[in-house]
Amino acid sequence: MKYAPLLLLLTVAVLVALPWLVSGSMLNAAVQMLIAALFAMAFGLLCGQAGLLSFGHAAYFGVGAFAAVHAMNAFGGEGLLPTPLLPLVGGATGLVSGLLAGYFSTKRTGVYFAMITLALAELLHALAPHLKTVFGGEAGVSSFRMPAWGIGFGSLNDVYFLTLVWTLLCIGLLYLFSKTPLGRLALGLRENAHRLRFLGYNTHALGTLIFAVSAMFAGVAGALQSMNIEAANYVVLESHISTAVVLNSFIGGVRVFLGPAIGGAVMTFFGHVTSDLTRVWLLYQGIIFVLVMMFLPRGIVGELVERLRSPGSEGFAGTLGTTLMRLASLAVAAFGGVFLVEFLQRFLSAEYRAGVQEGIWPNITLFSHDWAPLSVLPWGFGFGLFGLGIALVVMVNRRVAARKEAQA
Amino acid sequence: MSDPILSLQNVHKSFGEAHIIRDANLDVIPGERHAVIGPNGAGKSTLFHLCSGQFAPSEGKILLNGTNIAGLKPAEVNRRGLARSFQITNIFPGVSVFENLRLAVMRKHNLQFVFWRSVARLRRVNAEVDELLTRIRLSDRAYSLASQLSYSEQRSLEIGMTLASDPQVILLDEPMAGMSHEETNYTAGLIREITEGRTLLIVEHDMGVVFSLAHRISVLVYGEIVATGTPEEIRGNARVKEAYLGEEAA
Amino acid sequence: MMETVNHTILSVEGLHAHYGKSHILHGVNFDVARGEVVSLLGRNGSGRSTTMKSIMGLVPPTEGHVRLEGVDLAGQRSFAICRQGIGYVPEEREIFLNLTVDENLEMGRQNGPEGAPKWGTEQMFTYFPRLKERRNTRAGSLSGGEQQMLTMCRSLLGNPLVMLIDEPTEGLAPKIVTVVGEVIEDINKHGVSVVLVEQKLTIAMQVSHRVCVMGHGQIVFEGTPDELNARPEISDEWLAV
Amino acid sequence: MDQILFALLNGTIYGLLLFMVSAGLTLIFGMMGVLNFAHASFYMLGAYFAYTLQPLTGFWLAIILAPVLVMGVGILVERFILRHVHEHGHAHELLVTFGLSVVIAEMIKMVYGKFAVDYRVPAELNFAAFTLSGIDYPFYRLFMGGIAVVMFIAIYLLLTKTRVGIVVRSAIYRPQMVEALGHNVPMVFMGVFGIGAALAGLAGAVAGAFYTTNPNMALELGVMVFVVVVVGGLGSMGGAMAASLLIGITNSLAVGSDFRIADLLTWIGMGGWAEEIGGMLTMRMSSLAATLPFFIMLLVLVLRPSGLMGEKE
Amino acid sequence: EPLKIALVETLSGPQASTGLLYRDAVKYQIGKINEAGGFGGEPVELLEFDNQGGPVGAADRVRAAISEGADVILQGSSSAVAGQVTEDVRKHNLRNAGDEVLYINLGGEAMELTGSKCHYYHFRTSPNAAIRVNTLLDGMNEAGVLGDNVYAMNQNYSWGVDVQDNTVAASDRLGFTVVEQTLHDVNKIQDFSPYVQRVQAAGADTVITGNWSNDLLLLMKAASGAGLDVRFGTAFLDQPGNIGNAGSVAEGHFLSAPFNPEVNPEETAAFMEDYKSVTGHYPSYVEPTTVFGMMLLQAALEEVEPTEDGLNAADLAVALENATAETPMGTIAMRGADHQAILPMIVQEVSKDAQYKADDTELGFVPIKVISAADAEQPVQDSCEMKRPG
Ligand SMILES: Nc1ncnc2c1ncn2[C@@H]1O[C@H](COP(=O)(O)OP(=O)(O)OP(=O)(O)O)[C@@H](O)[C@H]1O
Ligand SMILES: Nc1ncnc2c1ncn2[C@@H]1O[C@H](COP(=O)(O)OP(=O)(O)OP(=O)(O)O)[C@@H](O)[C@H]1O
Ligand SMILES: CC(C)C[C@H](N)C(=O)O
Ligand SMILES: [Mg+2]
Ligand SMILES: [Mg+2]
Repeated sequence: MKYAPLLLLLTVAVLVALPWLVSGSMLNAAVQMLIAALFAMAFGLLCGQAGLLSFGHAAYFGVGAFAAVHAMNAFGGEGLLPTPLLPLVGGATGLVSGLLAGYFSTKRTGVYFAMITLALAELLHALAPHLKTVFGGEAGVSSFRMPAWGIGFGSLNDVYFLTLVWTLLCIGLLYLFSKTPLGRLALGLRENAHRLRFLGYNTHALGTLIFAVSAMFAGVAGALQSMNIEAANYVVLESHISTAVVLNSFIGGVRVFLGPAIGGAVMTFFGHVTSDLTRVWLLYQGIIFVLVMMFLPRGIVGELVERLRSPGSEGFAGTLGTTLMRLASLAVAAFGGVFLVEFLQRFLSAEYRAGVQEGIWPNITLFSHDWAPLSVLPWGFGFGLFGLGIALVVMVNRRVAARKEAQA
Repeated sequence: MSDPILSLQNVHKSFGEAHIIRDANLDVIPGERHAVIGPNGAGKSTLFHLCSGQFAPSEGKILLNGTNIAGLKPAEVNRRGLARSFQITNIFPGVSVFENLRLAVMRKHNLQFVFWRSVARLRRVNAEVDELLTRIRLSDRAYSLASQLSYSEQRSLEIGMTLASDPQVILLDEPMAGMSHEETNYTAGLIREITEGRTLLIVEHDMGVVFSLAHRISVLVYGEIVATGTPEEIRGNARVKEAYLGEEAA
Repeated sequence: MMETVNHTILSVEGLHAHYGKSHILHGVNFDVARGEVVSLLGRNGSGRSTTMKSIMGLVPPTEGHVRLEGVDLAGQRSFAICRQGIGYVPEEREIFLNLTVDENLEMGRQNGPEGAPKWGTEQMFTYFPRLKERRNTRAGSLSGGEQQMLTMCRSLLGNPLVMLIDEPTEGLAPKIVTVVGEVIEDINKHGVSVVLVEQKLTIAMQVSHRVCVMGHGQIVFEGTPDELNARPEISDEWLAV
Repeated sequence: MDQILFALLNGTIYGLLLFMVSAGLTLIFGMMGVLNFAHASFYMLGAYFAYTLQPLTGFWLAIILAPVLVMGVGILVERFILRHVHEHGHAHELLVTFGLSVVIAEMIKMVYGKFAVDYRVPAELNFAAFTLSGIDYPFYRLFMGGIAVVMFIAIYLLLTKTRVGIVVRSAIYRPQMVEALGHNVPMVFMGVFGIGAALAGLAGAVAGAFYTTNPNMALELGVMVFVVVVVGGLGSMGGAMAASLLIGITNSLAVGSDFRIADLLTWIGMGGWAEEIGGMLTMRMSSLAATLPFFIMLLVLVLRPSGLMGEKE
Repeated sequence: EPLKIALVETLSGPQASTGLLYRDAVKYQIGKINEAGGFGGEPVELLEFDNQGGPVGAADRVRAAISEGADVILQGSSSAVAGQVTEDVRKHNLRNAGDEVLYINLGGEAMELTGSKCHYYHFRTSPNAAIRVNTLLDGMNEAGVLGDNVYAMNQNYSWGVDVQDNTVAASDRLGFTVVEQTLHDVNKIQDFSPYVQRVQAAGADTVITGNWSNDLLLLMKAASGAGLDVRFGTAFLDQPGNIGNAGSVAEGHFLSAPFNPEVNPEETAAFMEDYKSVTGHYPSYVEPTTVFGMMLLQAALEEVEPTEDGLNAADLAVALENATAETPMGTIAMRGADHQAILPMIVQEVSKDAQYKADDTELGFVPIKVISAADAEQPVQDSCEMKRPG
C-alpha cells in the first residue's frame, strides 16, 4: 500500500504521455475510457459510499451532455463559455437536476429508491424524442468545438487532454470529498440511516445533497462526452447506459475508491477491442459479468486490495505466485471457451448452414486453421483446453488450501 | 421542586385499533435518574419512541424544557438536547468503531453539510472521540469494524453514541440486556458517572440496577403510568407487585 | 425436584467448533436423559451459545458427535436436525419481523418425530395470554419481551424431543421471568428434555435437574444444582458470582 | 360505444398478458427479493422452446413441455449461479441475472438466428371469437387471457394454502433460523425460482405464437415487467394483477385518444398560449402511450411507495 | 497503400439484424471489386466497426475508422445514426482540408440527409422517403387497390414522419383522403390492437406505413387478427422473417423497393444465385440496394487515378457525383445536385404466384409495376445548400 502514491504518479505520467505512445484509434478509445471512468466514479459516490443504488444515472449524464451542446451552440455557435470551461455547464445542470431528482428519490431507500431513479430516467428517455427543441428529436443536436485560449480543439490530441484534465480533476475532487464530514456521512447513510436521524442529522437533506453531487459529476462526464463527439442524442438517456455504469462500477468494485473508474475504463476498452473482433462480443461481456459477480464479488480492484491488504499466511510473494498461477490456468480455460464459442458460432451461422450440401460439411477456418466440424478434433481441442484450465485452477486452489491446513 | 425538564401531558398513542399509550402523564426533574418499569408490552419503548420523535403521539403534549416537541422529527428532537439508545443494537456496522463515534460527535459541532474541511483535521472532534472511547472501554478496538464487536461491546458502543452529542436528557432502553453480572455492574457505574449533571430516563428489567440507580421510578402498565415514586415507595406498592414484580419481588 | 430420569436421549461427545479461524469449542461432552433439564452455565463468551448452535448444525462442528437417540447428527443440515426432534430458541430471538405473530408460529409448526403433535397454538396462548392479544400484529412491532415469548412458542410448536433454549428471560419483566420458569417445568413434565442457557442463576438452579459449567470451550463441572451449591470454589472461578 | 368496449377489452387482455409475464417475477421478486433481470429471458426461452417442440409434439404438448424445460433452466440458474451470489446482496443478484439475460439473448441469436422465427398460432385456434361492429375478436386473445386468470388463481392458492409463502419471505432475512425450524431453505428457493421461471416460460410459449418470437422479445418486455411488479407492490399477486390491468387499459385508451393538454387549456382560454409554447402541451396523448407506464410508476412510487397493494416498506 | 473502406454498422445487440445484412452485401460487392482488380493494383480493404446500435457509438467508430486510415465510410441501418455520421464527416472534412473522407449512406432514407443536412461528401445510394412513398402510391393506384381512404401509420422519427408527410402531400395528386395519421414509438409497442382499432374506426381502405422490423410485423398480425379488410402499402415488408412470421396474413399487401427477382429475369437470376453462393441466402430487404450502391462506388473508383498515398477522396467525390452503374434492375445514377441516387423502383405484391418464395413459405413478391429511374425521381429539396469545394 505504501507504493500507492508512486503508482498513482506513474499512471498519471503514462496518461499524459499517451498520445505519443498509442495509435489514433487507441487514443480515441482512451477518451471514451476516461469518460466512462469519471461517470462510474460519480455513480460510485452514490452507490458505493452512500449505498444508494441508482438505476437511472444516464439521466444526469444525458442532461449534462445536452446542456453542454446547447452551451456550445449558444451565441450563434460562439459558445456560452470558452471551450475548456464548458464541462462546468454540464456539471451545473447535473447538480440542479440532481437536486430535484434527488429530493424525490432519496425519500425512499433500497429497491424503491432504485425504482424511482429508473422511472425518472425512463420517463425522460421516453419524453425526450417528443421534445424536439431541447433534445433535437432522434437526430439529436450537433455542435462544433470552437478554438479557445490558443488551442484549436480540432485534433484528437486536444480533445484527449481536455478530457484527461477534467477527469483527473474530478476524480481528485471526489477523493477529497470522501474525506470531508459530508463524505463520511455518506457512509453513515449507507450503514444505518435510521440511526443517523437519531443523532440529529437530516438524512433526507444529506441524501439529496450527495445525490446531487453525484449527478453533478455525472453531468461533467456527459458534457465531456458530447464535447468529444460534438453532438448529443437522446439515446444517451437509454436504460442500457444506466445499467452499463452500474455493471462497470461493480466489476471494478464500488466500495474501493478507484474501483468504479477502473471498471469503467476496463469494460469500455474491452467493448472497444472485442466489438470489432467478434460478432458475439456481447456474449463474452455477459459471461464476464456473471463470472465476476460470482467469483469476485468485491470487484476486480476490491479483490486485489483485499489480497494485498491481507496476504494471509502465504506472504506477499506467495499470494502473487498463486494469483499468477490461477490467472495462467484461467487463461487456458478462457482460450478453450473462446474457441468453442467462436467455433459454435461459425458452425451455427446461416452462411455456413447454407453452404452445407447433401451431407458435405465444409471445413471451418478458425485461428488460421481448418477444422472439420464433424470430427472430434475441434470439439476435443476446445473442451480439452477448457477442462484442462479448470482442472488447473482447482489444483492450485487445492494446493493453497492444503498449505493453509498444514500451517494451521 | 424545579420545573420538569421533560414532561408528558395526557399523551395517547394508538396504532389503528390498538391503544398502546393511554393518557400518560410523567414529569422528569432536571438532574434526576428516572426509571420506567412495567410489564412486557406495556409501552415503555413506545414512550421512548414518542419522546425521541420516532412516532408522533396521537394526542397530548410532550414538553422538553417547556417547548412542545410532540411530532417533531428525530433529528430535531436530538438538536434540542435529547438523545436515546435503542433496545435493539443500532450502530453503523460496516465502519470502524472510531468512525461510529465520530459520526455521532460531528453533529454536536454542527458538521453536517460541510464539504470543505477534512475530517482528519477536525482536532476537537477527534479528541472527543478518543475520550469517549476510553470511557466506554473500547480504545483498543477503535479501528475494528463495529460489526466485529461482541454483543456486549456493541451495547457499550450504543451507549457511547448516545452520549456523543452531549445531550441534556438521555433515554436508555434496556442498556443492560444481554450483559453478564460483571458487565452490568460496570455499565451501571458508567451510566451513573456519565449522567452526572444530566437527566436520565431509563427502561430496565433488571430490578437490582433499577433500584440502585434510579432516584425515582414510574410504573407503566397497559399504557398508563400507574405509580411514580422513590424506589422504596415502588417496592412497597401492591399494584406494582401484582402487575409487574410478581410474588417473589427482587 | 428430581423425577425419574429415563435413558439418554441426546449425547454430545468431544464437540469442537470454530468461527473462521478462532477455535471456540474444545471438546464438549455431556448427556441429556429423556425428560431431563440440563443447564449450561458459564461466563460471557464461554461458549454456551456456540455449543447450542453446533448441536443445531448452525455452526457446523469440526470434530465430535452429537447423537439423538443414537443417530449421529453431526454434519447434517439444520433442517434435518430439527425434523429429527431438536428445537432451538436462539439468544438473538430471530423473530420474522415481517410476518404476523400467527405466521411466526406457523413457521415453527412441525409434527415432530413422534408423529402426533403435542402442542397447539391454544396451549401457547394459555402460557402467554399477551401473545393472543397481538396475534395479528406484525412481529416487528412487538415489544422486546413479547418477541421473546414468541420465540419460545415458535420452537415448541415443532414438537421437539429436546429443546435448546438460550437465555429465554432476557428482557422479560420479573413476573414473566417466573412464567418462563413455569413453562419450562411444564413442557418438561410432558416428557420434553431441555438444554438451557440462563444468566439468571436462581431460575436455572430452580428448574434444572443437572447443571454443566462451561469454561474455555469445555465442560469443567457437571452435577446437580445441590452439588454445585456445595462447591463455591467452582462458582467463584467459572461463574463469577 | 363499441369503440370504448373494444378498447377496454383490448386493454384488459393486454394487461392479462403483462400479468402472465410478470406473475413469475412477482413471485421471485416479492418472495425471494431477487430482482431477476433474466425473467423476460425465460419468457423468450419459453417461446423458442415451444417453437422448437411444436413440429415434434404438436402445439398443445409444446406449450406444456416448454415451461417444464424453462423450469429446468431456472433451477440450474438458481442452483449454480444465484445461490452463490445470494450472500453478496441484491445488487449482485441483479447484476448476475443481467449478465445472464445478455448471455441468453446471444445464445438464442447464435442458435436460431437474428430474425423472428415463424412460430404461429395453430390454425385450429386461429378464429374469431365474436364480431362486434365489423371487427373480429380473435379467440386466441381470450385464450391468453384465460391462461393468465388460471395462473393467477394457481399462484394465489400456492401462496395462501401452503406455507411456501411465509417460508420464503422469512428465509430472505433469516435463512439460518428458518432452516433451524425444519425448512429446507435451499430446496424451497430452488422450487420457487423454478416455478417463477416456468410461469414465464408458459407465458412465452403462449404469447410468442400470437405476437412474434424473436431475439429481442425479452428486451422489449423486460422493463415493462419491472414496472408492473413495482406498481403492483413488491410481491403482491393481487397488486401485480391490478397494475397489469391498469397499464393495459390506460395504454389502450391512450392510444385511442387525441387529447392534448392544449385542448384542456383552450377551455380556460389559454389555448393560443399553449399552441405557442408547444412541447409537452401540444403532444397528443396517443403518441405518449408508451411513456404512460413510467409515469404511472413514478406517481405510485412517490404517492404510495409500497405500490398499489404492497406491504409497507 | 490499399484503399480502406470502413463499414460502421450495428453489428451487435438488438438492432444488429439489419446491420449484419449491410455487412453481407458490402462484403459481397467488395469481393467483386477485388476480383476486378481492386483499386490502384491492390485489393480494397474492408474495415468493420460496430457502432453498438446508436449515434454515440457511431461517432466514436467513425473517428476510429478515420484514424485507421479509412477514406470511405459506409453506413445504412438507421436515419438516426446516419444523421450523426454525416455531421461527423462534414466536421472532419472542414478541419482536415486535403484529407477528406466520404460518407456513403446506404439506407438512411430520411429526407433531411439530402435536405437540410446535405453536404458535398455525403452520398445516398438508397431511395428516400419521397421516392418510396410516391412510387408505392402510384403503383397501388394504378393497380386499383389504393382506395379512397388512406391511413398513415408510422414510427415517430424522421423517417416515419417523412413517410407520413409524403403520403399527405400525394393525396391531392392521386385523389384520396388521408383519414388519419398516427406516429407511434419505435419498436417498443407489444400490442397493436388499439392501433388497429383506430384504423378500423377511421374506415380506412389502405394503410401506408414506413414501419420496419417488429413494428411492421405486429401491426399486420394485429390487423389480420381483427379481420380487418385493409391493404398495407409498405417499404420494408421484404425483411427476412416477416413473411415467415406473418404467414398468409401478408398476402395481398404491397411493397415498393428497388429490387424484385422477377424483373429482368435472366440477369437477375444470375445475380441471385451468385449472391446466394457467396453469402448463403438470396438477397432481399436492404441487400440488393446496398449492392447497387456499391456498384456506383465501383464505377466511380474506376474513374479515379490513385495517388501515392492511395486515394484522394476529393477526386472520388467528383467521380461519384457523376457515376452511373448497370444493375440487374437497370441503370442507376447519382444526382450531382444533392447526391441522391436515382434508381428504378418496383412496386410489388405479396402473392403465392411468386417465383422466389420468401422465408420457406409459399409466398413471395410479384412485380406489379416497374417504375423507371426517371419516373421515380423526385425533385431536389430546397433546403439543400451544398457547398462545393473551390
Ligand atoms: N407499530 C406498531 N403497530 C402495532 N402495535 C405496536 C406497534 N408498535 C408497538 N406496538 C405494540 O405496542 C405494545 C407496546 O410495545 P413497547 O415496545 O412499547 O413495549 P415495552 O413496554 O417496551 O415492552 P418490553 O419490556 O417487552 O420491551 C406492544 O404490545 C406492541 O406490540
Ligand atoms: N459470529 C462470531 N464470529 C466470531 N466469534 C464469535 C462469533 N460468535 C461468538 N463468537 C465468539 O465465540 C466465543 C463464545 O461465544 P458464545 O456466544 O458461545 O458465548 P456464550 O457463552 O453464549 O456467551 P454470552 O453470554 O455472551 O452469550 C466468544 O468469545 C465470542 O466472542
Ligand atoms: C434500414 C431501414 C429500416 C432504415 C430506415 N429506412 C431509416 O431511415 O431509418
Ligand atoms: Mg421495550
Ligand atoms: Mg450466548
